[in-house]
Amino acid sequence: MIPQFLQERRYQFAVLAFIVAILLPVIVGSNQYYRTVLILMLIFIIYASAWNFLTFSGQGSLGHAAFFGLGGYFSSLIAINSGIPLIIAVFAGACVTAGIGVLIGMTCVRLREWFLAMVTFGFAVIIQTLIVISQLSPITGGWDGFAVPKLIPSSIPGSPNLEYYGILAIAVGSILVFHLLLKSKIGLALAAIRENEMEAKASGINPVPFKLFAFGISSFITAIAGALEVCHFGYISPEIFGTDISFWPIIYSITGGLGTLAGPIIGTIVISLLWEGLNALGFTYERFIVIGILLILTIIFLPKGLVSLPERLQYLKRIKTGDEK
Amino acid sequence: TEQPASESAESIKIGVVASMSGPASTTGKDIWQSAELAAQEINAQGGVFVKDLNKKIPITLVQGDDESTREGGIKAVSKLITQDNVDLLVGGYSSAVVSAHQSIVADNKVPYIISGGSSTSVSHRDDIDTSYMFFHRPNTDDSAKASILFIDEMVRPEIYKKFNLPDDRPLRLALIFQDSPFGKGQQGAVRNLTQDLNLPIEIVAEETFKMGESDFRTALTSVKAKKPDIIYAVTFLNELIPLTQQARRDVGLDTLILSIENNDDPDYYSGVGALGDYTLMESRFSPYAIPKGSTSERTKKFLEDFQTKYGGFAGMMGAATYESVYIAAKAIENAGTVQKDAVRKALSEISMDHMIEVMKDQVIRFSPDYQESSFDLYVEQMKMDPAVGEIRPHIVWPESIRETGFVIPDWYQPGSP
Amino acid sequence: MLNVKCVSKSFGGLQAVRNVDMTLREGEILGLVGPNGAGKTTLLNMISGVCRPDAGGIYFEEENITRLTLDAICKRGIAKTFQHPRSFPGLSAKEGVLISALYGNGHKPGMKQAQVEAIECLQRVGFPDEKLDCPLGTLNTIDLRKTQLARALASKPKMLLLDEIMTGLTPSEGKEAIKLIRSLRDEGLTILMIEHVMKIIMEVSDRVVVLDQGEKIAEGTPREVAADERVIESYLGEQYHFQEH
Amino acid sequence: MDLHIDIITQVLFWGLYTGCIYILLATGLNLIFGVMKIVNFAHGEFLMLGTYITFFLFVMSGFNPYVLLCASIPLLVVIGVIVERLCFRPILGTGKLNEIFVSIGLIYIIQNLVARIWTDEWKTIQSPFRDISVDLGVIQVPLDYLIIMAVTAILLISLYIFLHHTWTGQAIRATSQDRKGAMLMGINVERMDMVTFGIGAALAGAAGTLWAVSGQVFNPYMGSIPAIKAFAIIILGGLGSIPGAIVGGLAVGLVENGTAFTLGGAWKDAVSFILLIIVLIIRPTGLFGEDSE
Amino acid sequence: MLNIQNLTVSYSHLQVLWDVSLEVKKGEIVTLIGSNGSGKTTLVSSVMGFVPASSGTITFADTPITGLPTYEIVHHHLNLVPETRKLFGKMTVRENLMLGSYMNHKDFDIEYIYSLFPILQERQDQYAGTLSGGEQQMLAIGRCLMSGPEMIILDEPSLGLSPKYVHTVLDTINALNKEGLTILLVEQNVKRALEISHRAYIIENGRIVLSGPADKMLHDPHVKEAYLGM
Ligand SMILES: Nc1ncnc2c1ncn2[C@@H]1O[C@H](COP(=O)(O)OP(=O)(O)OP(=O)(O)O)[C@@H](O)[C@H]1O
Ligand SMILES: Nc1ncnc2c1ncn2[C@@H]1O[C@H](COP(=O)(O)OP(=O)(O)OP(=O)(O)O)[C@@H](O)[C@H]1O
Ligand SMILES: [Mg+2]
Ligand SMILES: [Mg+2]
Repeated sequence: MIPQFLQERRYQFAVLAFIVAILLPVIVGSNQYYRTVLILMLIFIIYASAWNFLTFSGQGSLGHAAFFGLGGYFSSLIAINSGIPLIIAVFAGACVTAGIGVLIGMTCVRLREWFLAMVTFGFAVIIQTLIVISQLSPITGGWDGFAVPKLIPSSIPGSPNLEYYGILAIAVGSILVFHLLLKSKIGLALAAIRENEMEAKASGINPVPFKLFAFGISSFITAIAGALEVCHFGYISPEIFGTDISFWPIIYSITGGLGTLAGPIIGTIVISLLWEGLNALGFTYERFIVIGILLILTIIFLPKGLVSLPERLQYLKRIKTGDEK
Repeated sequence: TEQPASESAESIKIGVVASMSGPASTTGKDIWQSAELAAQEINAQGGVFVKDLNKKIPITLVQGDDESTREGGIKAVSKLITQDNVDLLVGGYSSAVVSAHQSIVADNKVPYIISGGSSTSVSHRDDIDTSYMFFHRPNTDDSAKASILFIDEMVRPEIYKKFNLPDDRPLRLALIFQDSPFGKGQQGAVRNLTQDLNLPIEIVAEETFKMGESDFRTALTSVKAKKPDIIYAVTFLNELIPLTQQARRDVGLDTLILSIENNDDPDYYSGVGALGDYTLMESRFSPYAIPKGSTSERTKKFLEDFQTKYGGFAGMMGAATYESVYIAAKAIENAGTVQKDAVRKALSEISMDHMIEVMKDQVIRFSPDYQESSFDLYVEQMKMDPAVGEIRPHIVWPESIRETGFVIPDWYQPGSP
Repeated sequence: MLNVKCVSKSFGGLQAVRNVDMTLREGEILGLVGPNGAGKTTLLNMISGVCRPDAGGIYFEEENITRLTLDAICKRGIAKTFQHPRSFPGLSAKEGVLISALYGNGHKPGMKQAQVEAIECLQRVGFPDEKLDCPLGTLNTIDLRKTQLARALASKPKMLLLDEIMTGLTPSEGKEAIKLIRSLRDEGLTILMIEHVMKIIMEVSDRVVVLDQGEKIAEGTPREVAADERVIESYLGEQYHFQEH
Repeated sequence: MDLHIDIITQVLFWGLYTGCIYILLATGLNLIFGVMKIVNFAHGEFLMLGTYITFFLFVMSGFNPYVLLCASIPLLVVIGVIVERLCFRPILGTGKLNEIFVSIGLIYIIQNLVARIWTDEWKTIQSPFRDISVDLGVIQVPLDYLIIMAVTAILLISLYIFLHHTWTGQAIRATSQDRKGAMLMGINVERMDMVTFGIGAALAGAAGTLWAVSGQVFNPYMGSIPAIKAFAIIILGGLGSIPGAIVGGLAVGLVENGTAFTLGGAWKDAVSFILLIIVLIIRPTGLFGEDSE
Repeated sequence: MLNIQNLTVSYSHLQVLWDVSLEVKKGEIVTLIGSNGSGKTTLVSSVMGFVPASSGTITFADTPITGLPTYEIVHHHLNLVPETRKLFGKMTVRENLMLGSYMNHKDFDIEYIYSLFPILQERQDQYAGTLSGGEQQMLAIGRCLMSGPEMIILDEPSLGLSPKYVHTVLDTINALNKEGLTILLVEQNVKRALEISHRAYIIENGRIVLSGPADKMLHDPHVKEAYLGM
């Protein structure tokens, strides 16, 4: 018997995607390049989804690298200094980051649009500066950074597969969390705040805790993604706070489709593959030019992102046949 | 520019990790082109003799673009290792990028001759197996040591003599350095060395600036307020040019500026103009100052060949990568096989004549502890060359290879008190 | 039940509300009228917490709610509709009301229960069933007003603040609305409503307060107010005479 | 350390100079925001193009680079207009910060196009007046900086005169205050968008020329940081307010150099944002910003 | 002079106007009456090119103006005093008036405007945003007249005005019409509007439901019940 929810098209896609994701290591085999690309893709799917989640509450961030990087730093510092298992340290680090996320959120709840965008951007710069100041460098390693244990030590047999499945599990887990949150009454409240804050208040919703909650969850999951990345690299350095790290989730989410769960996933996959494809063809600067053009074209012609492409094509087809009638 | 995968037995595949895009791409191109030049030269001789196959086989280079980012680096290296099945890796530049892909190299046990990553935090790592990594570059301590020794052995006596300063007065050194692993590494090294060697040098100013900065006026004003005898500037080329100009012209710092090897580039000589007159530079490879001795012929040829092929000057990173390809060839020849552990062993035992950069004891070999090679570093002083209308470097230190004497310019003012 | 004590509010140089006192007794319908820009909406906004008065105090069931925010006041049982409803353009009508059922006054129903309540409220105000899933952004003003009222009801309020919810209704729709408001009052709700259409005000209100240029110029039963000189002069116009039914 | 008056004056002077570049960028950015209600995050790319145009014309013609303002300004107007038409007009009024996302795309395109065409090596030019210094009593400063400050002042004054005393300027101000109202005056607001964007780009281009003349190096990626700062400045000064841009630009220029002097250059970027956050905590709409809604 | 034929207008999915036809002859005052949200503002916005029409044609002085951008319509000497006034709040009264003559690039009529509304002359150096509601309305009308229109549309000019100002404004409108200006008046102050106008249209839920001479309208039972509250 097929469960009820599987009869819906999008769930069928989700399950199919999940099965493909499980099978991929088998198909890819021991090719470390594909595996690296896949792992980075998963990490950025988590990251982009977390960024995107914040937009569900009507807030946009230009400085999510702050949380990505702090997640990496806190998790690895906790793991190294306390000796607790890495995977627990990852979550512990994410909790600390979420705390900071909420603090940052508190300065942001009153701000809107450009103001919010700039303040979040500023926090990424400030946090990077703080990480490397000499007073903290005995802990953070300053600009040198420090080595981080691997998620799964390479001594364990089958560690690459374990790492992949571990990250896949976290990715699926976080997307499920987002899905459930959005379907719950919290998701409804976030939607209300995004759509019309005044009306939301009139419905008895106090926007502040919800906005902070969104900041907290988003920075929590972002921090996990950051921790996973540095564990994969085996090293962390302040470059993790770079502007490009803040911009990628935005590019992924916008191209895929802002404000949809599938958007960041599809965006990350499509852009990453395109990126690697252009790389394989030997393009360097042109890659950025292509991504830039794609981004602008998406915003202008496909404001709901690639996820809306089938719908849009159908619509265009309808218009065309309608004209012929 | 990926070459078609040929039978692995028919060619030696060397992966070149270089930043072909992103902020470090200028250096990346230098690395790639020099590697190409070396491979062509070797292939023109028929390739590398491999005893296992009992014949000479050519080298194929595969480019791995690290995009100047950590993510790009790890993808490029894993691609080189598993997709292109390279026998050996050369290149690598930014410490942050290298540190992020070191572990994948360690896991796969591929020999990697790294010409960048000058921070000791990269070469002295103990959390991963670095036995396959060989560092063909002076680390931050090495270059800082050369600079400090030069200051102590040459600058100090000359200034003190000329201005009749009391011998017990410590020399006033101002540091101005990039806020990055590179800059901080030098800062730490200078501090430690003056202490460890117990040198009569006082660090009177430590100013930082952001990577890519072009406005040093305030930092220099602050330095000026501390009245130094000499400034040690740890910068990238794009920073050194405005720094020098602003120091001399805008802030009116009548003092000497000593900079560091990675700035030894024709663009410095043309870009800084007359304001670069008398500036000093710690170096190991220069487009214009070729140290006398056993390397000079090959250096000239390398520069000429590079110029003919690519139209322009090879840089320091290029030179090291060029040598790295030769080191790789030599190691494979010594090992008699492309098997990675054998090549690793050969590399760790290698001892070959130095080529275009002057090495310690005139041989290229890797230290047993951290597998780093040792360079003989030197210091140049810039003098205006009326014939070309640009400044030109002249080696002034160490004694063994100096071309001219170190000169204190007329306008020089020692610091006080 | 509600006491408004001497509140004032100005925007920049403009004094929108000036020293207004007003009382609402439990279970009554109070009509608030006045010319455009008289400060009616502003007064309602201050009661509901959209904005704070510059001076004066507002007390609901003996509690000082002057400084409370909109959501906190909603939780205490005052629900309001907006004069220019924009609502949640991207959400469906059902969701819009559901939110209020979930987060409104005190009680915390489960999702299922809240959904049932939301649909009940929408049906009660005569919202067409077939539009339940339409995005609010695509509804016309009248349907939007209905969702506003449904939203207000769904929060289980003790008191309703209605800002021109009946403008634009045809006379027959207006009659339905009057019936609805009366039945709400009969259930024990206290209602404060702004309306321009005199006929409606006269018919449903127990008492009427008249504002002009931010000041209260009259208060009393509809009849008394309609006969007031100042009201006739500034609001109804010389020509207007209240007619008996 | 004893602080001498000349040292302090000099730091202030550098702050003023830095402020000039920021003011030119931020004024343009705010002008565009006023009229179109968008923030062009890719504004730094116009600065960069300004430096490159100056560089190439200088190398080709050997003219005094200050004269090249006459070239960089009109060329940037053209580029600005093209960018406005192709990238920003289609998304005007679609909201949701779309323009920032478009700008991110633009940044990638312009930077890498320039890198593709002219390589991404650092470039620099020399001012013909580089050897001339002026004695200001307390301090000695190269003539170039005085010229740069004068040019900035002249540009700002011209802008003021243009905005207040010409029909087009009045129309631009009208459009920024009420778009529909302006349409009813018979003003072609889309043309005003174009003109404003052109002027904004031109101011950035002029800043580019001044940047190059003052001997600062540049490469295709040099625009990002000044642009971000300019963005921070207009947020700090108040969106749409030109006095805000000027005050904000000076404040950031001075604070930045003051910090570099006291805390060190590593804090230079962070401190502008700390300033921004402090201002926004106190006034969520910036120094000169109006309370919206 | 203004001729609207079968105009249909929608905001994305929401249709607001259905097949609206309306005519204003030269020299007339025509009043458009309708309750809140019935589509009056949408109708005039569509005429002025703010909102695109889905179908239907609009001609002004025998020139089709459907789909033209606003500024071109204004150049045909048709202008609007919008419901929200749309003044330039941070410019002085004088600057606002000057901008009114942006098209002709001369400030020929400024004295004429001051003679119509003397209070504006008193306030000429004050920012428009600081004027009282009534003064703002006068400024909006004055600014509109500065463009030298042959016809103007006034969208609820008495909105937010105290009764005193309502009189002034409506009297001025009447006077302007006597001087030859054609006027389309949107008003909620139905009684006064009908008294000064020649003809009227009634719009309900986006459809014209009734039209005819103004005096007849005043006595129409439906109008009486729905709009005069009798
Ligand atoms: N947020 C605001 N900022 C500035 N002025 C405001 C604001 N809100 C209202 N006003 C002004 O306050 C005055 C009173 O407005 P209010 O909306 O309360 O009037 P009202 O009596 O509800 O009128 P209407 O019958 O037209 O709805 C008006 O002059 C209005 O312009
Ligand atoms: N920009 C818009 N987007 C979507 N719907 C709109 C928009 N503007 C108006 N509407 C809707 O169109 C309908 C007609 O509005 P319009 O403003 O034309 O009415 P009106 O008759 O002028 O009302 P009022 O008397 O309040 O001025 C209303 O249902 C309104 O909600
Ligand atoms: Mg109101
Ligand atoms: Mg209207």
